[in-house]
Amino acid sequence: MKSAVIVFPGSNCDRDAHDAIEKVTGQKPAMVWHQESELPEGTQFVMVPGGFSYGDYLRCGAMASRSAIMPAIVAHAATGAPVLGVCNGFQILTESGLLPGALMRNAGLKFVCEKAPLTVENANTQFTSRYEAGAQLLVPIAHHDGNYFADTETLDRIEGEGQVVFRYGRNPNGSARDIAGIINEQGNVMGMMPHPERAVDDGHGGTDGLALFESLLGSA
Amino acid sequence: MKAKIHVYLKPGVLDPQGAAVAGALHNMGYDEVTAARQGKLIELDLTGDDVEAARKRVDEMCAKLLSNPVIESYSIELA
Amino acid sequence: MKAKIHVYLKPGVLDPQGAAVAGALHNMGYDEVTAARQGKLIELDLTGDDVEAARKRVDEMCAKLLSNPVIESYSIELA
Amino acid sequence: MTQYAEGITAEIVKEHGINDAEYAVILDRLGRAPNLVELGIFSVMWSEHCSYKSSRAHLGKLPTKGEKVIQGPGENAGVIDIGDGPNGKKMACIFKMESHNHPSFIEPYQGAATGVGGILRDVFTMGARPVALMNALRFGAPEHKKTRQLVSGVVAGIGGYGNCVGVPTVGGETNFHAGYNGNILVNAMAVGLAEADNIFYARGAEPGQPIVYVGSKTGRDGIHGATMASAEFDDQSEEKRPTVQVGDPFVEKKLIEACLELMATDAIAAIQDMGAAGLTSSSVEMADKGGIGIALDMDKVPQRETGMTTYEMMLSESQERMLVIMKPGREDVAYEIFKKWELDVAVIGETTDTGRMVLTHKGEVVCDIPVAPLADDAPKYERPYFAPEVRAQLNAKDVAQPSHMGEVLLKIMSSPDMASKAWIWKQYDRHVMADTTASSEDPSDAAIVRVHGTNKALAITTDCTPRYCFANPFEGGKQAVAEAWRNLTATGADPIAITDCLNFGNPEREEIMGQFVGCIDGMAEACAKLDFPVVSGNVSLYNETNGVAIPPTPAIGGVGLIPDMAKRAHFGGMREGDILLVVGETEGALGASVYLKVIEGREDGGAPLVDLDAEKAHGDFVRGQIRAGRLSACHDLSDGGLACAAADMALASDMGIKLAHEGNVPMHGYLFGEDQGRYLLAAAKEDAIAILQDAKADDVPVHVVGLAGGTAVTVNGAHPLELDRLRAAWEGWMPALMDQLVEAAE
Ligand SMILES: Nc1ncnc2c1ncn2[C@@H]1O[C@H](COP(=O)(O)OP(=O)(O)O)[C@@H](O)[C@H]1O
Ligand SMILES: [Mg+2]
Repeated sequence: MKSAVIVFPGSNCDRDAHDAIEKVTGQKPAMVWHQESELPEGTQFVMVPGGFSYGDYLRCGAMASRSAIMPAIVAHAATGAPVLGVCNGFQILTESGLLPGALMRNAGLKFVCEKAPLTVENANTQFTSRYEAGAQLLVPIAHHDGNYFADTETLDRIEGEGQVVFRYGRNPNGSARDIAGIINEQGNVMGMMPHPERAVDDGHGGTDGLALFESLLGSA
Repeated sequence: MKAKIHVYLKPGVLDPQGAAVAGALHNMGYDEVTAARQGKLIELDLTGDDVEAARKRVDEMCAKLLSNPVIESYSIELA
Repeated sequence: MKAKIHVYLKPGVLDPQGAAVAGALHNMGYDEVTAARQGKLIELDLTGDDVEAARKRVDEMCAKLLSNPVIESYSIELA
Repeated sequence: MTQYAEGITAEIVKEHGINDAEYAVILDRLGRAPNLVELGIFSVMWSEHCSYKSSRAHLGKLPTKGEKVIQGPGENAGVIDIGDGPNGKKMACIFKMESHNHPSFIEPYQGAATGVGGILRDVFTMGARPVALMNALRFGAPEHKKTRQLVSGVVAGIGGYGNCVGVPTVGGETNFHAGYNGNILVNAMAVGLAEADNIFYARGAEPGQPIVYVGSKTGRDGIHGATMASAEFDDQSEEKRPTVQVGDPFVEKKLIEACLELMATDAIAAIQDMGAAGLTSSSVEMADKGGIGIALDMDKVPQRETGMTTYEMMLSESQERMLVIMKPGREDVAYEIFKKWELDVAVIGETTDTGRMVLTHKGEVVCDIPVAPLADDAPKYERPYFAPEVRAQLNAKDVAQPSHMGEVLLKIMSSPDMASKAWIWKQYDRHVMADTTASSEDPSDAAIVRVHGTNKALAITTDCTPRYCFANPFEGGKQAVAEAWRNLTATGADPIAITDCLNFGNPEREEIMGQFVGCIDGMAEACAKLDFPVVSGNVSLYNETNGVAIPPTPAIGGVGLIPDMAKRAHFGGMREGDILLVVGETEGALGASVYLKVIEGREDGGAPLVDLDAEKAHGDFVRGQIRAGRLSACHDLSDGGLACAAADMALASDMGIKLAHEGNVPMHGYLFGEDQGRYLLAAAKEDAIAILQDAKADDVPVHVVGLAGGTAVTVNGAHPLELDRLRAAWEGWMPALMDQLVEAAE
C-alpha cells in the first residue's frame, strides 16, 4: 500500500511514523510537506503524525488544520481511503472536522507521558482487525491536551455506532468516557492519542502497536 | 486599527483550566470565588481604516482559525 | 459580581503564540494583519457586592496567582 | 589619553563588572577610551560566564584526550567516536551540559525552558541531530516556602521545551537540600548524533565571507543576562526580572531542521549559536577562531522592537538565533531553506582581514575594536584558596543501631532524595524519536538510547553527590566521576567520556575556591584512572545568596556505548531463587550518608573513599559478566547502600529479597553504608557459581548476600518490609509534596 506521512512545522513523530510504516510494508512512505496542495499520485494511506505543529499555539492542531495540504486530505478521506491521526494528528483531524469532538487541556493540567493501558473496543475496523475485541494493550501516551470532549449527544452517538475504538484502562487526562481513540462514521478516518508507532519493536519495550499497522497495511 | 477578540468556551464545555483556577483560589482562602472560566484574548493590529470591512474580515478569521466552533464562541471589538 | 481579568505579556516580552498566529493568518491570505498578541482572559464569579473591596481582593489574586509578574501585566474589570 | 569616553563614568564601568586593572588593559589595547558599545562588548566577553576567568587556571588539569575523543573542550560541545553507523559511515556522539541556575530561580518556567533551548543549540550547531536530553536538578529543602513552586515551574519548563522540540528527556537526578534554598541548580544536558566527517566548528571562517543571521528576531531580552549569571544574588535580585528571556521551542524545532538541512549542503564555512551575550560572543568567537575580522551592519539585524541601539542588539540574549558564515555566493542556499521553514534570515555583514570588529549603525561606525584582546586578553585569575578541612571518617560502631531495619529502609526509601521522581519524569516525553530503550521509568542505571538504525545504543547518566563534595571536595569530585562510570558500566556499556557542570559559590572566597580546586583535582584523578576524559563542560560560579554558598556540586554527565543491544543489563529482571551477589567490599561507610541524614538527622562524617583501581577492576568484571549473559539483574550501589539497591531491585522485579548479614560490620553499616566501587548482581544458581569462580580467578571480591523470593525485603529472616508498603511510600512522597501546591493555570 502506498503511504504518505504529512509533515507540518513542529511535527516531531514524522520519522517515527515513517519507520513504523516502512517496517510493516517494506516500503518508504512519502513525506509530504504541509505546503503541498496535493498528495502524491496513488497515495492510499495517509498518516498525520504527532508532535507540536505550530508549537501547539492558539489551540493544538488549529493552525495545521488550516494549512495548504488539508483540503487534499479531506478530499482523500471522502473517497473512503484510510487516514490515521496520532496525538497531534488526532487534534488536527478534530480541528479540521474530519472527526467529531475536541481535545482539551488534560484535567491534571500537566503533560502526561506514560505507558497507558488500553482496551480495544472495536476490533472490526480496518485499523484494528488484527486485535481481539476487548484486547488489553500497553501503548505510550505523551500529551498535554488529550482530554477528549464532545457533547452528550455526540458521545452517545459515537458510542452507539461503535466509533469508540480505544478506551483507557486508567483515565490519564480526564477524557470523556475514557475515550482514547475514535473513528468516523464511514470507518476510514481514525484518531487516537496513544502512539502505536512507539510500540512496534522490542527496543520500545513492547510491540502492542504493531498489529494496528499490520491490520491496515496487510503484511507480516 | 486594532481588533480585540475574546474567545471563550461555550457553556457546558468543560474547562479544566478554569476549574483549576477556582480550586487554587479556594485553597488560598478566596472563598468568595464561586466559579472561574479561562478564555483567550487575541489582539490584532490591522492596516486600513474601514471599520465595517475590517469587522467582516476579522469575523472570518475567527470562524476559520481563531476559534473552534465545537467548543468556543467569540466576540470582536474594533478600535 | 463578575470580575474580568485580562492577563497580557509585558511590552517587549517575546510572544511566541502571537507571532505564530500572525504567521498563520498571513498564510491564509489575511495580509492586513501586521501583528498579533495573545493574552488570557479569566472570568471570576464572586459573592458579595462591595465593588471596591472586591477589586482589592481580585488585585491580590492576580498578583499572587493569576499572573506571572516577571513577564505579565494584568487589568481588572468588575461588573 | 583621556580615561573615559564621552558619557562614560567610573560608575558605568563598574556597573559593567570591569575592575580597574581590567579597564587599564582595555585602554591599552584600544589606545583610547572605549565607548558604551565597546565597553558592553568587553564586559560580556570578559564576564565570568564567557571568559572562565576564575576557573581556567584549574580546568586545564582535567584530562581531555582519549582514543575516542574527536573534539575536546573549546568548541560548542564535545565529540566522541562511536564507531560505524547504519550505513557503515563513522558516527560521532556530541554532548554537553550547561547550567541555567540564576534565570530558573527568578522565573522557573522560562529559565529552565531556555536552559534546554540553549544546550540543544550547542549540540546542533555542530551538525548533530539532538537525540536525548537529561536534567540534573537541586532544589532547596522540600518544606521551604519556595521549593514547590520552583519544582513545579522548572519541571514544566523543561518538559514544555523538550517535549515541543521533540527530543526525549530520558533521565536525570533530583536532590533537595536546604543549601539550595536561595539558589537552585538547573543543569541540562543534550546529546546528539552526527556523521563523524560532517561536524561543524566555530573555526573555519575566512575573510570575504557573508555573515548570515537566522532564527528569531532580536528583542531587548536578557540584556546583561550574561553578567547576571555571574553575579551573586542578593535580596534585590528579584527586581532584575525583566532580563529573563522567553523561549520559543517551536522556532527552535524549525531551527534544528533548517540548520541540519543547510548543513547537508556544502555552503557553510562556520556556524555558531547565539548563546549568552548573543551576537557579541557568536561573532567574536568565529572571528577569533578564524583569526579574521568582522564587519556588521546593525541596520540589517532582524529586530523585534523599534528603536533598538547597537548596544542593545549586541548584548541581547533573545533566544533561538544562529550566526552562519557562508561560503561566498552561497547565501541563496540559506535563504531558500530558512524561508521554507518560515524563519528570519538576513545577511548582516561580512568577514574581513583586518582582525577588527567594526559595527556600523545608521551610517556611523559605532564600534571599532581589535578582536584578539576580547578573547586572548580576557582576564585570568589565580584566585587564592585554602583546602577545606577534611572530615574524619565515621565508624558505624559509633552510630546507634536501630531495632527494625525494615522500618529504617522504608523511611530512607521515602526520603526526599531517594523517593520516586515519577512526578517529574511523567511530564517529560521520554519516547519521541522512538529510540529510547530505557528512561527514568525503567530499572536502568543509565538511560539507553539506540543509535538510530543500528544495534548499538548510547548509555547516558548524570551524577553527583554534593554531600560528599561538601565533606571532602577531592573525594567528592572523584566519586562523582566514578559513579557516572559505574552507572554506565551497570548497563553493560563501555564508558567513553564525560561533560560536566561545575556549580559553586563565590570564587573570590578562599574556602569556595578551595572546594572548586579540590573537586577538580579529584575529578581529574578519576578521569585519568578510569580513562574517562572530559570533552565539554560549563562552570557556574557565584551560586550564593546573602553570602551563603550552595554545597559544591560538580555535576557529571557521562556517555557510554553499548556495542550490542542484546548484551546489556538492568535491575528489573531478578527471578525467584536467584542468588544475590555484591561485587566489592563493604566496610559500612556511614559518614555523609543518606542513612545519617534521614535516620540521625546528621550530616557529619567523612565522605566515602573511592579506590579507583578497585573501581576499575570491579566495573570491568561486572561488564564482562553482563556480556557473558550471566546476570538476570545488575545495579550499582550508591545512595543508601546495599539495602536501598536491593529495595530498587525488588520493586522493579516485583519480587522479595532475603538478605543475610554476617561478619564484623554492624548491621546498619552493612545495609546502608555507602562504600564505593560496588554492584549488586542477581543470577541463577549455576551462573552465580560461575561468577564466583571468575571472581576468584580475577581476584575481584564477590560475596553472596542473599536470595530472591517472597514478597518482602528481609534481613536474616527478620526485619521484614513488605513490597506493597515500600512501593506506596516510595511512590507517594513526591505527589504528596506537590499536591499541596497551589498551581496556576497554564
Ligand atoms: N530530574 C529528573 N529528570 C528525569 N529523570 C529523573 C530526574 N530525577 C530522577 N530521575 C530518574 O529517577 C531514577 C532514579 O534516579 P537516581 O536515584 O538519581 O538514580 P541513580 O542513583 O541510579 O543515579 C533514574 O531513572 C533517573 O533518571
Ligand atoms: Mg544507579
